Parts: sequence; structure tokens; C-alpha cells
Amino acid sequence: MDIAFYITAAVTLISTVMVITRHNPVHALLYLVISLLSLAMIFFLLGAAFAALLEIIIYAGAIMVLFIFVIMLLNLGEETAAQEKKWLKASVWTGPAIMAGILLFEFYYLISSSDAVLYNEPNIGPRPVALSLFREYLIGVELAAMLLMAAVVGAAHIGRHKKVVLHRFLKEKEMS
Amino acid sequence: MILVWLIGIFMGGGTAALILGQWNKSIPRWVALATALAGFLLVAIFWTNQYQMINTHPSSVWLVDFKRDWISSFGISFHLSIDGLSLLLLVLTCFLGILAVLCSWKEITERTGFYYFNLLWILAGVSGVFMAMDLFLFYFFWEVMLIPMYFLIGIWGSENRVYAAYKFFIFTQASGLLMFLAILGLYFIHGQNTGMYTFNYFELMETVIPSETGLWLMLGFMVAFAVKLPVFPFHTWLPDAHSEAPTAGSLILAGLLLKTGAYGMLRFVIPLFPAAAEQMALPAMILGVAGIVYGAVLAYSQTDLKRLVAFTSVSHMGFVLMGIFSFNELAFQGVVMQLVTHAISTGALFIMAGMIKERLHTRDMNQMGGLWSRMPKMGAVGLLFAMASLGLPGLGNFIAEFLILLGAFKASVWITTVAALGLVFSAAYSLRIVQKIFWGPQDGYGHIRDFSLREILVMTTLTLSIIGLGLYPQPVIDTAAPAINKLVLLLETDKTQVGKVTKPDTQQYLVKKYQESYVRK
Amino acid sequence: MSSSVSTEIVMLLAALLFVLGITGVIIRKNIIFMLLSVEIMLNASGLAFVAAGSRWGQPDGQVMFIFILAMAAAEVSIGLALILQIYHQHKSLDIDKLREMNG
Amino acid sequence: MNNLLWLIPALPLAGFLLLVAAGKHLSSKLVALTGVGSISLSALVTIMIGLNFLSSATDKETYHQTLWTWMDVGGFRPEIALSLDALSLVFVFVITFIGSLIHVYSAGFMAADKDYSRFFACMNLFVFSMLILVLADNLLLMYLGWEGVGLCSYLLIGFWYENPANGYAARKAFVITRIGDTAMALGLFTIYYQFGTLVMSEISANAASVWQPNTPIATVTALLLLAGGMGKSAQLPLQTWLPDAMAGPSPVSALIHAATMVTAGVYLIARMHVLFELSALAQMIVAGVGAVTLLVAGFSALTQYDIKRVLAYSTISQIGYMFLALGVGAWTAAIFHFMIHAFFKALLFLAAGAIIEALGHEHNMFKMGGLKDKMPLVFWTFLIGAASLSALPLISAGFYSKDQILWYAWASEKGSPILWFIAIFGAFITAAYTTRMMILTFWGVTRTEIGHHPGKLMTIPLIILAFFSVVAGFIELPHNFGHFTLFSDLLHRVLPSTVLQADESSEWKFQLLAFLATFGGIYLVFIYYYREPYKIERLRENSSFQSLYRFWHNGWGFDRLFDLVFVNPFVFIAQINKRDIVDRFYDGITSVTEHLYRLLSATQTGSLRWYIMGMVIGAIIILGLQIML
Amino acid sequence: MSENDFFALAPLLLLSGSAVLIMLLIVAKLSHRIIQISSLFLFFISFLSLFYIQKILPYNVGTLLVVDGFGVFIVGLVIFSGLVVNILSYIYFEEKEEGPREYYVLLFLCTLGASVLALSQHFVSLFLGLEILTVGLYALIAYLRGRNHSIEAGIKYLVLAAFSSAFLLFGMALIYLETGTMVFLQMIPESTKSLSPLFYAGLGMMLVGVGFKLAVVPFHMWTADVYQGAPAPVTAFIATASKGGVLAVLFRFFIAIDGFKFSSVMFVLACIAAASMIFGNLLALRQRNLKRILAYSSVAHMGYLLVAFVPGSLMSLQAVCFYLFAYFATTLAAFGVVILMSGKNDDAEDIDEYRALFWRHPGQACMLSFAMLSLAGIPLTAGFTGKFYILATAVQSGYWPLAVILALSSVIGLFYYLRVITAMFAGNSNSVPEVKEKHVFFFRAGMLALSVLAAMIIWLGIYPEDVISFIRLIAF
Repeated sequence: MDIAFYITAAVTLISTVMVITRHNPVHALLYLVISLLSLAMIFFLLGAAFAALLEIIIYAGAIMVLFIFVIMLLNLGEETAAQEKKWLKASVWTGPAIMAGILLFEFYYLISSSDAVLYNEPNIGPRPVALSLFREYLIGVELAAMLLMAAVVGAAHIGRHKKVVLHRFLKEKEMS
Repeated sequence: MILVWLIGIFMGGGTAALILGQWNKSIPRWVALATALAGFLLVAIFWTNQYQMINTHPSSVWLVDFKRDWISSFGISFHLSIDGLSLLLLVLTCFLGILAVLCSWKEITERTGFYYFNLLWILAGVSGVFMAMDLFLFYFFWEVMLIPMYFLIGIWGSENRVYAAYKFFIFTQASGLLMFLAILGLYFIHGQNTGMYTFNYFELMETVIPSETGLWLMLGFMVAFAVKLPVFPFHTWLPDAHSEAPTAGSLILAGLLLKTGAYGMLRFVIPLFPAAAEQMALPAMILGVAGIVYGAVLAYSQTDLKRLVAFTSVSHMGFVLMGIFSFNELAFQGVVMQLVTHAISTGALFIMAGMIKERLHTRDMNQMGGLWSRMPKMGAVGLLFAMASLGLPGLGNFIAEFLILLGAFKASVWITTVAALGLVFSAAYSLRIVQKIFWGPQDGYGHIRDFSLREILVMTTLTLSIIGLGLYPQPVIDTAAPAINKLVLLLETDKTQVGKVTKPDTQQYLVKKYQESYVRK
Repeated sequence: MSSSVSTEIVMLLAALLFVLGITGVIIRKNIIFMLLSVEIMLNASGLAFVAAGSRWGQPDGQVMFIFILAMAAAEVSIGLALILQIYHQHKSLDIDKLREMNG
Repeated sequence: MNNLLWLIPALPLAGFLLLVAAGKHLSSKLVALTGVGSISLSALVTIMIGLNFLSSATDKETYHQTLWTWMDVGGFRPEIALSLDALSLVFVFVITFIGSLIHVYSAGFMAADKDYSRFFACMNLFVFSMLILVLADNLLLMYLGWEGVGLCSYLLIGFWYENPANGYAARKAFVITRIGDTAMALGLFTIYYQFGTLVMSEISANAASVWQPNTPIATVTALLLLAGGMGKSAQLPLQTWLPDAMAGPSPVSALIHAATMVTAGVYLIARMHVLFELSALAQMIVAGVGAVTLLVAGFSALTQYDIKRVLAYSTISQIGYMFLALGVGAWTAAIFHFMIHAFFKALLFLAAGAIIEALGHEHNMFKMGGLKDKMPLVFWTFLIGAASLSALPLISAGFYSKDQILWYAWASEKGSPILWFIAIFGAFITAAYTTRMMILTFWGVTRTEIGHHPGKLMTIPLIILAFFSVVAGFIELPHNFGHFTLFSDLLHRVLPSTVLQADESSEWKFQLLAFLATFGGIYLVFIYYYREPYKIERLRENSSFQSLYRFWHNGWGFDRLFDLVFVNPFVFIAQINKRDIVDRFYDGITSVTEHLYRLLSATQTGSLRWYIMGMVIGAIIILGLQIML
Repeated sequence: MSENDFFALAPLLLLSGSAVLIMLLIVAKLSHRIIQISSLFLFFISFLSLFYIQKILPYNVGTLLVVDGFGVFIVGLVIFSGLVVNILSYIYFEEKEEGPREYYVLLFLCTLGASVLALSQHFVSLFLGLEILTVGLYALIAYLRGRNHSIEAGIKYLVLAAFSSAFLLFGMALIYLETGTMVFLQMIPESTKSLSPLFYAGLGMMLVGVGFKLAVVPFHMWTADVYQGAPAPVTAFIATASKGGVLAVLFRFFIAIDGFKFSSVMFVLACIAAASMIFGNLLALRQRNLKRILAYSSVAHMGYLLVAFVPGSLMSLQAVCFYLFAYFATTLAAFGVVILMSGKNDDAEDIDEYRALFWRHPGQACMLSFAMLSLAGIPLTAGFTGKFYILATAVQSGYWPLAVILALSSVIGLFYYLRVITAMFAGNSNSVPEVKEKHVFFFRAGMLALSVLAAMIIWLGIYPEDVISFIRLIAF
């Protein structure tokens, strides 16, 4: 079991590193999907099967598709990859990486200085989750609806493709 | 009630001027004049009525008292009360108010409504400062007088007005906030000692303060008053503010605003922190002397007339500081006299500077000279007030400076000796004024008219008052005497108990209360 | 199922992912990559919640994860809408070009 | 009678107020009438009161009148009160009498001036202040008069204000005397805290009981008062203003800078003689100051070109004699010399004024000459004054007064041979410069033509003063010339008599020596300037003599010394600090704040990645704090 | 959920209902005017409902929310802020190129989010409230999507907000891991002296998230850009409602876990407070863009609020309530003037646009002056009383250094507030010709709202007794 966990964890980490270092957005996206899938595996190992499923269906399945959709829409391909290649130089990332390292060290220090607990009763299936979701957290669910409504209204408004007033002669036709 | 009336008259008059100013430019002048006169009459009548009382019952210090709850949650009340000292300064306030209105009669032609609004509100604020017996209320008025002053300098001042206005405002605000902190400190110490949280002056006077804390709190008060007075290293706002302000602004700054600093020291610093004040006496006196000498030296080198006069104020206020911290009756009375006479003499010089500027369109003394032959009346008056500012006997300032020096001499011979140098330096700069403006060769100005009737009226009043005060200052002295005696008494029976103060455990209370009431119903 | 993996290790994994996300946000100039990195961070937080939930044997961790999902979705939808607008206006997704406002 | 006392100062004051208020609208005749009339009336009142005082008052009695309480502050209760005793009577008499004569003279002298009324106003104010000074019953009121005369002196020195030099001289006079005044004020404080009062009679009465003789505090107090006196009376080292004060009109020089104001120091010390007697050291210093001053000023007088400056130095020198007399305890002698000096020095100044005006404002003696025959009246009166000044034996009033001083310098208890020698050497020099002045002005060839002759208004005062310069000496004769002591008898009501250490019978030897000194001086100058002028020419070619001459001419370099030590540093500091160094500190704060602003606002780059970086750093710090704490 | 639950949640229900209702109105293609007026009406109803529910306070709604006096007070402020922004929005958006209707939906949702925050006592509600608010704001900030600044501000806010949300979440997860509960009151640490490292790490990361929302140093850098780029009414909303809600929940959280006794946490907060006061005031010093000035000033003001927060005494809560009240009124007044001054194409941002305003529009100039003076803490205005309250709190508990820093840094603040005022009084009365106002009705309504705000500012400055005693009554 432990072996499975460590392997999955390694896959997750490696694919995540790939995400932030790939030049081609589509490649990065695919690595992210891998990362998400392996994370789902870890959820599963932790006994959170429902979360693992949602991770795959919603995260990898829905949200990532949105990204793909935008990337395709904007036709970000080779050109972007070349650009990214130019931008992603050592001088750009060393500083931030050191900072991140420091932060990681601090995390490590703070997390490891608390007493570690082993998982003994890990299995929490969909049922308790669903129950608490619609009992205890009913208001939360309602609020999440409001959250999504805000997102929908907002995205609809902003995404609506009306054009920029570049110049009145160059005014593009309104699309939607 | 009369006290509320006074503030009310000024505020109401100011507002009326502002509103009526929308229709006509000259109505505000008359409104302001009427308001100032009304205020003056009110106070003057009150004074004459009370004068007998003051003389016959010197022990009853407080003449009239008015108290209403204001913010009772904090123990803040609208508490006005005056004694002889306040009364004198109130009379001065109203008196200078009238003059201020008169001397801006021709000078201010733009936005008269707003101008007189500001002017009268300054007067209201200053009156409030002299009357407030609640420390919060005091601070409130302390600030109220600043904003209109800021506008007065910032809108109607001369070229560099914005800079001067900022400087004035920021200096006074910064120091004022420190004072406010000290007030709060005092408030809580008192509250923790007695369980009664109040800003009432009379209650707070009884506060027992640990000596170290007392020193810090006193310094908080001191800084505000020192900046206002102004005391030597904090004086730099004053020349700028004075020289850029319109005439009435300079008049009120020099005549009233500076006085609030001295008043604050007499009213608050000493009675609230007698022990700390005594610790502070020597440094304060030294600063006073430094101010006397420094101000005088700087005054000597100025070429801008108003700046020069401003520096003389620094010098004169050095006397005030020295007098206050000499802690004896002679010096205190000298300080009171200095407050009154400096207001008149310096005010007169500023008014004169304004008149000259109106005629020559400059404040640069290098461009003046020989004006005596053109304007003998102004020359005579100018000479008189230059003499007043150097402390010529027979004029009010002499009484003041002499009493201060006499009192200070008792406290410290050597400091007084150095301070006496101020007398020599003051001669140097005062005579320089006369020399540069009225004497010397006259250059070809165009036609310059001597005093107009209005100006004669203003100047005659000032002249008569300064001479009157020089020859018979007794009314002023008598009026201030009860308050001063009380102060002296207080210093003699100075209580230097050291109290223990415990820090309250308020935060735990909040948490407990919250947790008790919410843990799972 | 039982595991001998301690919370410490899982949290460490979450922290690693989180820090990788941060690194990504800082080093990338392309807004899409920044959004992706933010998703990594949110995901790491989700992992932390799920891990904490199973450490206490409570469903709350997973519930929180679901809310995080909802939020991520909302976030991404508006974010991508904005990206579309930016691309239309600037013909580029370089975040460093978006610095007209400063001082 | 004593309730009329207030009239004496009030009349000049009334004149002043009238002139100030309505001066513009009065005709010049009315102005003159007001100016002269008020003083003359005051003089009349003085004479009335004086006669009354002499006839009816007992020895120690004073006439006293309280007008009102000036102020009353916790026991400090000075009054506006006048007090007349023998000493002040002498002064009041001199002031009003000579004052009225000079006013009459001025009516003629100033007739052409456009500021006629201002002149009389100032003169009246001066007389008023001077009267207050001498009549005051307490030191504070006296201080009022003391400063008041200073103001008038200032106004009158700078009377012709359009010339900046005059203004400068006026300021110098005021500021230097102010230094003395300040010291005096400190003296007043000391006295107040020692005696609890500033009333002079009370101080005198209590002094002996409060202070042991020669206690330091007594010395210090006396010296502070002396400093006041030195300033007003132009004694070393505060003498430099007086020669410059000659910038004022001649009547002013006569009244203020010769007859009255400059002797205020003498009055002060005489009035406070009790204090000085308690401190031998202080009194010695008084004598020393007087002695040194009389010599220094004498040498300077010897080398001046300007006739008024000669007289000014001579005044300093003569007041030096008075101080010397005060210092050796010859109180009455000092006052006597004051009175005589007032007569002849006023006379000399007025006469000099007449000459100067006649010559078209020519001050330089070397451009005068030969006036003996052209202005006989002026010549003769001037001669009488000069004789008195150089103490021509027997026939001049100056002889009697100065001889007394010389005698006491030797003979009094506190006198000494050195003082005597200086005094007699001073007499020699006095005679010398007086003669030089006479010769240069009246003999020799005419170098400048006379414009117009002085009118009656100017000559009559000259004649009256000349008369007094001769006659006044006879009211006090030494014991070997009849021993007539009218004046000192009067003053002994107030001032103690001098204690002698030498035998009176030897006095004739000293008188003889004084004769010799005087004649020696006259003879020497007569040789050098009249009979054999080539000798002086030859001397002039000598470079060391030249520099000595210049040194003396410039008043022993005191001006330059003061400029170097006090004035220049003061002006320098004032100038470089014109913009107020303290303000730089606040400017510094401002600019630091602005730098901080710029620094911080540079962090607001607008770059999102940078903002995120900021947040990360913040997170690092927050978490790091826990690790470190 | 019981009947009482619904009753207690009436304001929140009304707000969310309004959002839905407005959406329906949009679908019905009603005009801007009608939508505006009806949303105004709905805001008003929501506001009134707060008074209606008062009798059952305090009331726990499940474990997520608690409706108590303090919460209701903050919700009241938030809704009030939404109400005022709503009134002023018509005139602003009517002129703009965008269709303004969705704006109102989002405004309601944001208000809802802030209100939920103020009432939450559970991580879930905290998180959801915050996200509703934030997601709504993403859209609102970038609402004028045709404008570069708007979009730029939107993406900056979005990335940073998501970034900080991640921190917040991670922090919450750590605390959850440590305590095993997400209810504030149940996670009281056992130790009274120091926090366990995990708890501390969680708290620290939450502070990053909260700090971002409050825009305190060092998480303040976005403020100016977002304030500048967002439409003025939205800026007003960000400056007030969003900060009020976050501060409320922060307070609730700290009281619940009694975080005040942990000196290391308080030290961090005190440092943040001090740095915010100093940096905020310094950053605004010579700024010429009014919106940015207000942004930096808000950084400083959050610092002031933290000064009141740090002592954690009974007075802290009152001081924070009172100061928030004063700050809301003042900030809304200031932005109100900006909104009314803004033209079709640009917001009135540059200080120069306010030159001689006093002689052109005395009314607006007066209100802006009052607002500036109040922000500067000058007596006669609400800001002064508020600052007094804060200083009193700090001094009472002996936090002298903070009090002194507050005093001195607010002196720096004076400088730029005065500059705005000076600009308004400078120049000549006849330098700029009058522009005729459009939408007279809404302009008048806006001016009326501003007058009410100005009156509140002065009322709080002169006679704050009523408000103070009211706050004392409701704040526990």
C-alpha cells in the first residue's frame, strides 16, 4: 500500500514539475491531467473515494477541458511555445525558485514539528459525504449555488465578445 | 450660558456670513463686524460685572460654569468654565476679532463670505479652547481652530501660501495628536485608579500619576503647546505661516493662536503634572532662553518684514516659556501680561505690515525706506510699536518682560542673565525695523496715502491699549490674580505621591463573554 | 484499507504541490500558465483537506474539497473569459505587458 | 507745595502730546511757543517748588507725591510716585533751566527745518523723561525715565533720518546704552530680592542693616548699577556711542549729550551712594573707570577734526571726572561739577552749533579759523565756556568744581596719588585740547566764509549760559578762598560729606599744581599750533606719531574692537542663519519622507508577478517569525 | 432548517432572492432605469429586514452561521454600502458603453458574500462567503471589459485572489488537521501560552489570505491598481463592504479561538498594522490619482483598524465597529463624489480634475472635503471620533508604540488629504464653465445620498453618543 502511495506521489510531483516547465500549453495541460489523475489515486488511497471520482470527473474532465477549449480558441500552439522558451530563462526562475524553496522549508519545519499520526480508519465513502453535505452543510451548498451563479453571470458578461473600440474606422463587427 | 452664547455667536455669525456672501460681497463684512462687536460687548460687559467680584472675592476662582453631557459613554461632557485668566484671553480674542475684521476690510475682495466664515470660526475655536474644562472638548476646539486657519492661509495668503499652510497644519496636528495620546493616557490612568472614567479637568487634576509616566504624559502635552507657542526648536512653522497669511491671519496667529500654547501650559501642564513640570522646569527655561536669543538673532537678519516680526514672536514667546517655568507669581503675572501685550504689539506690527504691503506691494524691507516723510502717522505708530516690541518702559510689553525677568531671576539667576541679552537684541532688530522702513533715504514711490479713517481707528485703539497697559496694568493683573494665586498655591503644596497602577484584564473578559454565550445552544 | 502512511507525509506532498504551484505562478509570464499553476495550488489545498478529513475520519474534508472544486470552476470560467478579452485587446497573453497602472 | 510736584514733568508731557496730536496743524510760532513754553513753565514751577523746599523743608525731609500705583503683583508694588530732595532738586533745576534755554535757542536754530514740530515734540518728551528719571521715587519708575531718555536720544540723533549714517549712529547709541540698561535691570532684580522693594529711600535706609560692608552681593549689585551708569554716561568701555551721537542737531548735543542725559549715570550712583559705600571695591572701580575714561577721552579729544566730536570726547572726559569724584566719595564735588559742566558744556555746544550753522554745516575745525573777529559774540561766549572747561584758575566756574575733584582725589579717604596724578594729567590735556580747539576755530586765517549770523533767539541763551559759566562757580569756594559752601551744604542733606585723610592746609599746593597743569597745557598747544606750527608739521611726518594720532583719533580703536568681537560675529551669524538652520532639520524630515515615498512607490511596478512575489515574501516572513520566535 | 432559521437568515435570503429576481427582470428585457429602481428597493428591503430580525438575536443557524448583534451590525454596514453604491451606479453606468444590467445581479451577490462572511462561524461559510464576494468582484472589476485598465485590474485581482484563496484554504486545512473541526469555537487551542506549530502555520497562511483581502502590508500592492482600474462604484464597494466583511470574520475567528493571548500572532499583526499605517500613508504622499490615493489611504486605514484589533479588548470590538461605520460613510462619500464627477469615457481620477471644484460645485467639493477631513481624522468629523476610539483602545491596553505610530503616520496622511482639499480650493471661480448635468433625477438622488453621508460624517463627529451606546449594546 505504501509503495503505491509513494509511486503515485512521485508521479504527481514529476508531472506537476512538468506542468510548470513545459513551453507548449497543450503539453502542460496534459501533464496537469496526469497530475490530477494520480492525485485522484492518492485520494483513493486515503479512503476518499468520492473525492477521487470528483477529481477525475470535474477537475480532469471538465475544468481542464475549459482550458483546452480556450487554448484551441486562441490557437495557442507553436508560437506560444517559442515565446515561452524565450521567457523561461534561468535568470527568471532562480529567484522565485529559491523563495519557493524557503517557503517549502518553512512548511516542512512547521508540519513536521507536529506529531505525526497514522491513518487507521480511512474509509469515508460517498454516503457520509452526501449526508453531511445535505444536512450540516446545506446552507453551504446553497451558497455554492450562489457562487456558481456569480461565476456564470460574470463569465457571461466578460466573455461576451463585443469589441474593443480601437478606432471608429477599424471597429470590428459585434459578434454576439 | 454666556459661554455657550459666545461660541454660538461666532459660529452663527460665521455661517450667516457664508450664506449671505452668496448674494453680496460686502454683506459678510458687516455681518462679521457685527458679530465680533457683539462678542466683544458680551465679554466686556461680563468682565465689568465680574471685576468687582474678582476683587472682593479673590478666592472664588471660577466665575461661571456650564456643563452638559456630551459623549457620556466616555465620560465626555460639554463643560465650559472660565476664571480670570480665561476671561482675559477671551476679551483679547474678541478685541482682536474686531480688529481682524476691520483690517481685512479692504484686503479681502474675493470670496468674502467664506473668508469671514473662517475668521469667525477661528474665533469660536479659540474661545472654546480658552473655556473648555473637559480635556476631550479642549482637544476638539484645539483642532477646530486649525482648519479655518488652514483655509485662511491656504486661500487668501500670498505667493507661498500652500506651503505655509501645510507646514502650519502639519506641525500643529502632529504635536496635537501626541497631546491627544497623553490625554488618553491620563484618562485611563485616572479611570483605573478611581474606576471613574472621565475627561473632566477638575477630576483629572486629582489623578495620582506614577512619576515616570507623568513625565511622559506631560511631555505629550508639552509638545503640543510648545509647537503652538512656539518653543525654540519647534518654531519653524511660524515664520512661514505668519509671513504668508493675510493680515488678519497673521494678527490672529500671533495674537491668539500662540497664546493658546501658553494658556495650555498654565491651565493643563502645571496643574495636571506639577511634579513632572518641576522636573521639566530647568530644560524648559533653557529652551525659553534659547528661543529668546535665537528668535532675536534671526529677526535681525530678516529682510521680509512679516518674517521679521514673526521671529520677534519667537523671541517674545521665549519669555513666556521662561516665565511659566519660573513658577512664581511675578513671572506668571508677567506671562499673562506678555500674552496680552504681545498680542497687541505684534498684532499692530502685522497690521502695519499689511498696510505697507497694500501700498507698496512688497514685504521686502530693502525696497522700503524713508516712509516717515510720506506717512508720518504710520511712522509714529510704527515707531511706538517697535519700541513696544523692544520693551520700552511705559508700554505694556515692558511690564510683562520685567515681571517675567524679575520672577525668573528668583528661579535662576544665570538663565535670567542670559535672557536679559534678549533685551539688547530686541533693541537691535526693533530699531532695524524703524531704520529700514521709516528712516533712510526715500526712493521714488508714487503717491502713498497715509492712514485712512478706518486705519486710524484700528491703530489708535491699539496704541491706547498698549500705553494704557503700560501705565496702569492693574485691571489685567487683578483679573488674573485669583487664577495665578491658585496655581502658585498648587505648586507649593505639590503632591508627589507615587501611585501603583495595574493593567486591566479587559481582553479576557471579552473572550469569555463571547464563548459563554455562543458555545452550542 | 489501512495504510501506514502518516499525515506528515501526505501533508508534505500537499505542501510540495502547493509550493510548485507558487513557483509556477511566479515564473510564468503567460497568463494561462499562471492560471494552471493556481489550479495546482488549489488542488494541493484540496489534497490537504481530504487528508485532514481522513485523519479525523470525518466527511468534512471531502465536503470542503467539493466546495473547492466549485470555486475552482468558477474561478477558471471567469479567468478564461478574461483571458479571451486580454488576448483580444493585446494580442498577447504576456502578463508583463499588463502593467499600465503603476506608482 | 509738594502736591504740585507732578506739574514739573506733566508740563513737558503736555507739550509733547499737544505737538504730537496737532503738530501738523500748528504754525511754527505756535509750535515753538508750545515747546519752549512748556519747559519754561516747568522751570518756573521748579523754581517755585525749589524755593519753597529750600525755605521750609527740614534737613531730611523730601517732597513726595504718589500719583497712582503702577502695579501690584504679590508684594511687588511699584508706584508712580515723585520725590524731590536736594539732589533731585539740583538736577531738576539744571534740566528745566538749561532745557528752557536750549529750547529758546532751538527755536532759532531749527527755524528752517521742515520737521519743526517733531523736533520740539521729541525735545519735550526728552525733558519729561529726564525729569521722571530724577524725580522718580523708586528705581522702576526711574528706569522708565532712564529708557525714555534713551529713546529720545535715539530719535534726536537720528532726527535727520534720511541720511543712513545718522540712523546708524542713533541705533548704535541706543543699543550700547541698552547694554548698560540691561545690566542695570539685573541690578534692579537683585535689589528687589535683597530688599523687597525698589523705593530708593527705603533701600538707602535699609542697606546697612541688610548687608555687611563689602559683601560680594553688594559689590555685584553696585557694579550692575554702575554698568547702567557707564552706558548712559558714556564711560569706558561703553563710551563709543557718544562721539557718533553728534550726528544730531547741536541743541540736542547740548541738552542731551552734554548737560543732562549723559550725567544720568552720575545721578544714579549719587542716588544709590549707600550701596556703593558698602562696597569699597565697587567704589574703587567707579573711580578707576572715571580715571581711565577721562584720560582716554582726553587724548581722543586732542586729535579730532570735528569740533563737535572734540566736545563729545571732552564730555566723556568730564564725566570721567565726575565718576572719579564719585569713586573717591566726593559726592557733592561730583554733583557740583555736573552742574557747572552742564552750564559750560551746553554753552560750548550751542556756540559750536552757531558756528557750524553760520559756516554752512561745516564741522571740520581745520576748515574754520579766524572767526574771532567775524563772530565776536560767539567768540567771547565760547571763550568763557572754554575757560571753564579747561578750568582757568579763579575766573572760571570750571576751576572751582574741578579743583575740588582734584583735591579730593588726593585727599579723600578713598583717594590715592595715582588717581590724583591721572586727574591732574587729565586737566593738562583738557587745557591742551581746549586751546587747540580755540586756536583752530577762532584764530588764524579764515578758511570758510560765514553764511548768516545767529539771531537773537540763539545768542541770548549763549549770553545767559556764559554768565552762569562764570558765576556759578562762586557758590562753592574752597576753604582757602573764603570757604563758601552753599552748594555742598544743600546737598549734604542727602549726600554724606567726604572723609579726608590729608590735612586741609596742604590744599594750596595742589591748587598750585593744577594751575601749572592748566597753563602748561595751554602753553604747549599755543607753541605748537600758533606760534611755531612747523613743529606740529614735523611731528606729523613721524610715522609712529601718525599711527598714534590715528589711534587716538579713532577713539583708541574701541569701535573696531567691538565690531570685531561682538558686532561682526553677531551680524555674521545672523546672516548665515537667515534661513533658519533649524528649519533644515524639518526639511530633512520632509525629504527623507519623500525619498521613502519614491522608494515605496517604485515597488508599485504594476507587474503582477512582482505583486505575487511580495505576497510570497510576506508569507515567508509570517511563517518565519514563528520559527524564529 | 427550522422556521426560525429562515427568519434569522431573512437578510441573506432577501439578498440572494433579489439577485435571482433581477436576473429575471433582465430576461424580461426591462430598462436600466427600472432595474436600478427595483434593485434599490430590494436593497432597502434587505436593509430593513435587519431591524426586523433583531428580537431573536443572537441565533445560531446550524453550525455555519451565527446571527448576532455584531454580525448584524456589519451586515447592516455592508448592505448600506451596497445601497449607496447602487444609488450612485445608475448615473455612472448609464453613460458607459457596457450593458449595465448584470451589474446589479453581481452587486447583490457580492453583498451577499460579504454578509455571509460577517455572519460565518465556520470555515466552510467563511470560504464560501469569501468566494462569492471575490468571484462577484472579478466580474465587477472587469465589468467595463472594453477598457484596458479594467481588464488589467480584473486579471490582477483574479490571479492574486485565487492565489491568496489557495493560501487561505491550505491554512484552513492545516488548522483542520490540527483540531479536527472547522467550527471556530471548537478549535480553541489547549495551550494558553503558545500555539502548536501546525496551528500557527495554518493561522499564518490564513493571514496571507485575509491580509490580501484587507490589503494590508505586505499584501497591499494590488490595491492601487485595482482601485484605479475598477469602475468607481465597484471601487467604492471593494473599499467598504469587502473589507468590512473580512474584518468581521477575522474578529469573530480570533475571539472564538482567543487568539489575542498568543503574543507571537499578535506581534505579527501589530507589525502588519504598523507597516500598513506607515507604508499606506507614505505611498499616497505624492500620488496624483485620487483613486490611488484612496487606495493607499485604505491600506493605512486597515492598519488603524488593526491597531484597534490587536489589543483584543472589549473596547476593540466597539472601536472596530465604530471605525468601520465612520470609514464606510467617509469612503462612500469620497467615492460618491468621484462617481458623480466621472464622465463618459474616464473616471475623474486625476487631482487636477478637482481644481477649483469648490467654486464650480460647492456641494460636491464640500462633501469631498468632509470626506477627506474625516479620513484625516480632523475633529467635527466621524474620522476623528473613530480615531479617538482606536487610540483609546490602544492606550487602554498599553499599546503605546502602535498608538504613537498611528498618530505620527496619520500626520503624513494629512499631507495628501490636504492636497486634495487644497486643489479644490485653488484656482478661480470662473476658470471652468459649468457643465449641465444629465439624468437630473439620479443626479439629485446621488447628491441626496451624499448629503446624507456628509450629515452622518458630521453627526458622528459632533454627537457620536447615540452610535456609541448602540454599538455597546449590540457588541456582545
